[in-house]
Amino acid sequence: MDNVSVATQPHTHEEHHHVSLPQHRHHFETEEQQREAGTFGMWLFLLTEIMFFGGLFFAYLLYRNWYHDAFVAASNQLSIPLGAANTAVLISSGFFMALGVWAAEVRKKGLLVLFLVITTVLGFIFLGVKYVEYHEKWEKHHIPGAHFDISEFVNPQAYGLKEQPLAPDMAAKTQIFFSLYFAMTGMHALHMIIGIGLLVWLTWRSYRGEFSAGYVAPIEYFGLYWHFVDIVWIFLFPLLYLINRHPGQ
Amino acid sequence: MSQYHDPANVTNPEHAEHHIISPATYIAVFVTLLIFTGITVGAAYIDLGILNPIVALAIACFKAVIVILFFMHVKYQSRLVKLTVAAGFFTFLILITMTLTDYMSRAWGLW
Amino acid sequence: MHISPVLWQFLVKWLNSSALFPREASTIAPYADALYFFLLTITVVGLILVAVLVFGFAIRYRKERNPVATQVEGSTLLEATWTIIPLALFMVAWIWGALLYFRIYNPPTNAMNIYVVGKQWMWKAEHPGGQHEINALHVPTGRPVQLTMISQDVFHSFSIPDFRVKREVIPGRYTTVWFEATTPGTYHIFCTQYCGTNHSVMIGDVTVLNPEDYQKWTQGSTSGTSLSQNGERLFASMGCNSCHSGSAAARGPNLAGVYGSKLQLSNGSSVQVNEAYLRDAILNPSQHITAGYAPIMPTYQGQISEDGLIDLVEYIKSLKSNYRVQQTLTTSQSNQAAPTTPGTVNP
Amino acid sequence: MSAHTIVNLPDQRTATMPKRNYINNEDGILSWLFTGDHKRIAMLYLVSITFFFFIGGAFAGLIRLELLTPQPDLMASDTYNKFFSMHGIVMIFLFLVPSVPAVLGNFLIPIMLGAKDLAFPKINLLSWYLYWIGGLFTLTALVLGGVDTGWTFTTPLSTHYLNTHVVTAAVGIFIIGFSSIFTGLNFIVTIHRMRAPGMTWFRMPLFIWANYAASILMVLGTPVLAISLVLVALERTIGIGVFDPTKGGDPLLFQHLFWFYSHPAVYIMILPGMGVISEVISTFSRKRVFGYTAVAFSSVAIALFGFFVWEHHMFIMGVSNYSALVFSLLTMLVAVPSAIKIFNWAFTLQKGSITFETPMLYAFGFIGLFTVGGLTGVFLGALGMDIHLTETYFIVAHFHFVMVGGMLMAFLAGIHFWWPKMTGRMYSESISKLAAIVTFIGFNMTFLPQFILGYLGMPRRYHAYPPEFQVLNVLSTAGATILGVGYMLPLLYLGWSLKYGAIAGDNPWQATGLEWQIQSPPLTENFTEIPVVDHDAYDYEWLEHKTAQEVTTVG
Ligand code: HEA
Ligand code: HEA
Ligand code: HEC
Ligand code: CUA
Ligand SMILES: [Cu+2]
Repeated sequence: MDNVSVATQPHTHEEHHHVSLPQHRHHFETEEQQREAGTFGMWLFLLTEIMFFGGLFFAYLLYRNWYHDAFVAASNQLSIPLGAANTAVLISSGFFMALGVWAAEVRKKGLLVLFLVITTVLGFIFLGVKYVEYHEKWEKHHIPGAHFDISEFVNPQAYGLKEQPLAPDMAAKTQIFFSLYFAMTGMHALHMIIGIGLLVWLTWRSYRGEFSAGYVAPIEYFGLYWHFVDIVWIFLFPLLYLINRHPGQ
Repeated sequence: MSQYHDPANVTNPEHAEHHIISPATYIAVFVTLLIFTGITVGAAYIDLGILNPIVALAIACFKAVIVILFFMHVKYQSRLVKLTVAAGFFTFLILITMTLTDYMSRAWGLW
Repeated sequence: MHISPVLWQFLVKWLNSSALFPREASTIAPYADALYFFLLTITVVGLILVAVLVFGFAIRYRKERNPVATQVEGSTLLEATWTIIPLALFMVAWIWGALLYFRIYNPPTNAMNIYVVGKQWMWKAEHPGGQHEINALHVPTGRPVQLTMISQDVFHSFSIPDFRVKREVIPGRYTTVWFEATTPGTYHIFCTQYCGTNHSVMIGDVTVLNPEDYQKWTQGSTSGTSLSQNGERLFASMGCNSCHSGSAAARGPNLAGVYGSKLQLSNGSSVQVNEAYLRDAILNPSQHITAGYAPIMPTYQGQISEDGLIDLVEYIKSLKSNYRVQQTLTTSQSNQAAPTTPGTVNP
Repeated sequence: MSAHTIVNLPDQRTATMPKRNYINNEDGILSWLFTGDHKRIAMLYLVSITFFFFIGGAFAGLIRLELLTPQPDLMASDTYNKFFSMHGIVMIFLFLVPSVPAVLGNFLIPIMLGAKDLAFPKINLLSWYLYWIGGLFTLTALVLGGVDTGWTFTTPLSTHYLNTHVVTAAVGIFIIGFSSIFTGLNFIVTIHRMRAPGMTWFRMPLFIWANYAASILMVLGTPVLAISLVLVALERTIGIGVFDPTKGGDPLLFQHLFWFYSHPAVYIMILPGMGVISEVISTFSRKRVFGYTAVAFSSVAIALFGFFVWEHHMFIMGVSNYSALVFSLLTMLVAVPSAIKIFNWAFTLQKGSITFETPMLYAFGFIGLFTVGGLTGVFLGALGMDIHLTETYFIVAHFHFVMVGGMLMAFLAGIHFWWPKMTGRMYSESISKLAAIVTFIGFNMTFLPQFILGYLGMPRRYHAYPPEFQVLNVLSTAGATILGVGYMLPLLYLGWSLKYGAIAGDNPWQATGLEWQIQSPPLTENFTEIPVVDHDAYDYEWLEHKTAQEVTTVG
């Protein structure tokens, strides 16, 4: 029994003539189809990321409204220069990633590798700064849990801060801010770490010349991911660092 | 019927040509992003009252949009991808607004 | 719902005597059952309709009788019919359900209040007169009873099936439900929200007494001090009266008559003071600062148990004047049973 | 076999299995474990979910056994609590969610679309591994001593008051969630990108539409479950306090996030089943599905509206009453598309030429039981009624009607329908019909009494109950035994058929889908040449024409 009995026409994809590259998977009819499927799939994956962070953003929105004063005071503990610098670092990293995609598209192997390396280095810088910030929180007892200490918020003068003191019950809510701070930046950092891992791998493959002969899909998809991680930070930065920078006015 | 000569069955609204964005565009976007980062930091130090978070979020949204459009190539993608992106943010909005119906109206009455 | 009263009586009797239907022991129960029968009718009619269509067609058009199928595309008219009719029925269910919901969760103003504290795994009922009960609740017939409930640990749910009422008991927040019992007897109390190991033994009995018996019961089982008396003692021993002394120079606002009033807050909004507000004002004072006062009141989070909070709330509710506050101020740590507060009503 | 069926098996004396097919294409266990073939992955899933179904079923059996008497006699309370928790977790996350999509969807979607595989075969295989990693975590939690949170993980119970293996189970579900996300993602991309020439959206079988709608829910809903479980795990491990009322967090926020996934999840659990029913009803009445577009769009409508109703699981939990009003209204709206589907299926039968093979019996069962289950859902959606019914056995009955009476019946309908395609063998029709009838009877005996129990007020998740509820509970336990037997039967005769079943041939049901036009079991690449589709779904005239032509050319 022949296994295709649907009205088949002698097939016509020769007319379209796509070069058959080694990375072309058998079940795709054309290279074009494969590429578009990949982009679309990557975007769907990013949708899940939106919803994943979405839950955290909602929690943030809710508690920010409930415990506004605590959020302001706690947020003022974060360092804007570090945050802003890190934003710039991440944006630059995204920029070089975009250039990397371009370099792959125009088949310039040297540039591609260079850009990916810069992207990776910037990613590491970002994480380094993040480490510095986390470490500061640790020393100040701002890590939620047993060692959390609210005295800085109840009695800011004693710590040389110009903040308004918070009533103890409100000050206790700063812990929620820091919980969300760590949950959100932590999830973000986790995405960065995964991203850097992938970057190293892609850099090595680029160095071997895999992506400078017209096959750019992995670079492109990874670019989407990396930019998405940027976008999350673009929102995290103002929400966490810049809530209210003029205490007492 | 059009689909006959299209082996990939890439019907039009789902299909877009591959488009290479020039580095010049990237640089322009990059500079814009940096400038707006500066603006958002600056704006945080000015007391705008209720407008502070709104301005900050507006700037963040703007930055996100240009990243999506240019760095992520959505401007040059098929309508399908554009719709997909929109659907993601739409669902996120459902999550927020529908949950807020609870939190916002809890204070209204006795309950 | 207008069912012929005779028919209704008959139906109720039949159902009550069979174990397939719960007793109707509160004024709410008939309303709930009416909706139930409406929905049941929709279900049965809907099911019969679907069954008739499916089996009717299956028999009429089985292969033996109809060897060749006739292709039909569909029909907009039919689609519209079976969109609109169920939609209309569901809308009725929605409105009816909503009316019932607001009836059950909207206590009448003259309801007597009983506090219920849920914890793993028991129910504690506290009557304003000071009667405490564990896994039991005594209520009179013919009087709306409001339950103000809170949990000390996890979510519980207070359910009296024969009254058709149920409400989640939540940590950190008062919830309320009300009923008016109609028939003396004992009925189950269940904890219906899964709350850990002994969830299924977190049960009890509500005993409905007629007013005279209830009167006897309240007198027979009082612990000696009412909730507000306990509250008064706490008020003094926690040092509340040092700020809420009622004098014009006091650092804290005068609490007499604050219950039920509308407070102006410093952030411009205003609130109606109810039990939940009072509780929150003690635990999270800085979240709603009364206009004209500084946020100096300390938080009592973690220092007072839910029972203590209930006592305090009852006490503040009972304050109609400053007389008692000033009394306690002079007697200071009053260990002796305080004299009855003027204005405290015995249930 | 009666003369009035449409079963059309080849002459068994000469019939042979196709020499080359996806099953014998490669040999060895490794060729299965590293396969990229969607059909093989589907079979891997079939075995896996069957395994977990019987684990979940064993828990159900033990639950029912304990409930035979009002006293807590068979096991300790903790044990009982762990049993229903594991029963719920295993049945939902490890059985029902992946059942139709990951088995039948995986097998059939590419073929029905005329594609050689799903868009991302490796990701498909990855999904299966993630499923198993998650499953192993769940089993580990079970072996280490179980979890007793219930499948709903309600905070603060799950975060602060239990010292069982909550984190392990949460990690397991988190991972299974990603398996489900990747399956959904793969389906969406495949449906958008891999349709054969001529396979326009409105020529797709309704099974595809239904799975498409369910996939959207998987992709957009599951991550929210993931984040809520992450927060629960963080709360337990480092105490971050987002859901902790003593720290100022709101425990209801957890429920909002949980049900934001878990309500859509119930539609993940029913939509693919509805797709199966469309195929089966159409095939055995030899008629195009009545109102094809209405059925297709109602799937999408259910998916869309499904995102707007989650709060109906929280009506008495202390949510704002005004918002409850809105969610109740939306719940009523989401029920309408299901009604539309039921009536469209009923009218598909009209003027058909109906036969009653096993899949059709299961489909009839589905229609009846889902109607009851769905309409009792409307009871729960009506605010005031929900107060009395919530957290009682009425809920238990409701969701078993929709999930077991609905989806499980649909799954069995689908398995029986596509079994000949998947294995190339036919099972015995008479015993399978018997199984269908036994399950139907057993099912009603088990779960109908629970509606009454629920209205009487018997709370769910109760290890012991007041003695007056015993009669109905005994009935229910007896029913569950029959049901259990009913579910064992297919395992036996389907297993038997693998070796001894009659050779099925390409198209034993004379069905129209593309999957029936290729050999059974299919080739690894499905189609040697990509088909060009020039007819609508369920076009029986086209099929007749085609068959006639084949006869003339062959003859
Ligand atoms: C497959 C799974 C599935 C499906 C499809 C549904 C479908 C529906 N469910 Fe259900 N539900 C669950 C699984 C499911 N549910 C589970 C697991 C729970 C409990 C979770 C837990 O707490 O553990 C639950 C709980 C649950 C609740 C919460 C109860 C509570 O906790 O208090 C509610 C409340 O509204 C509800 C409502 C509905 C409604 C309105 C539908 C609708 O979609 C149904 C629509 C269908 C129909 C309406 C039938 C067809 C209609 C007709 C044939 C028309 C008849 C004709 C006429 C009227 C003329 N469900
Ligand atoms: C897909 C979903 C699914 C399926 C198929 C089932 C199938 C069954 N379920 Fe379950 N059930 C749930 C999903 C499901 N359930 C969920 C989500 C809950 C809520 C959990 C919670 O509260 O957190 C629940 C809760 C639940 C309860 C309530 C427990 C409680 O609240 O205290 C009960 C009680 O009767 C029950 C019974 C059954 C029965 C009898 C079956 C039968 O259909 C099963 C029949 C199958 C078999 C019996 C297996 C085959 C036979 C064998 C393997 C032989 C060995 C068997 C024995 C030891 C007898 N289930
Ligand atoms: C250090 C002073 C101080 C102490 C001690 C104190 N309060 Fe207050 N309380 C205040 C002030 C000031 C306000 C008004 C500002 C505010 O709302 O926080 C207030 C407000 C309140 C209110 C809100 C009602 C209103 O009219 O504003 C309640 C109720 C209350 N207190 C109860 C108590 C109870 C009960 C205690 C003891 C357990 C207590 N207070 C102890 C100072 C105090
Ligand atoms: Cu308390 Cu269940
Ligand atoms: Cu639901």
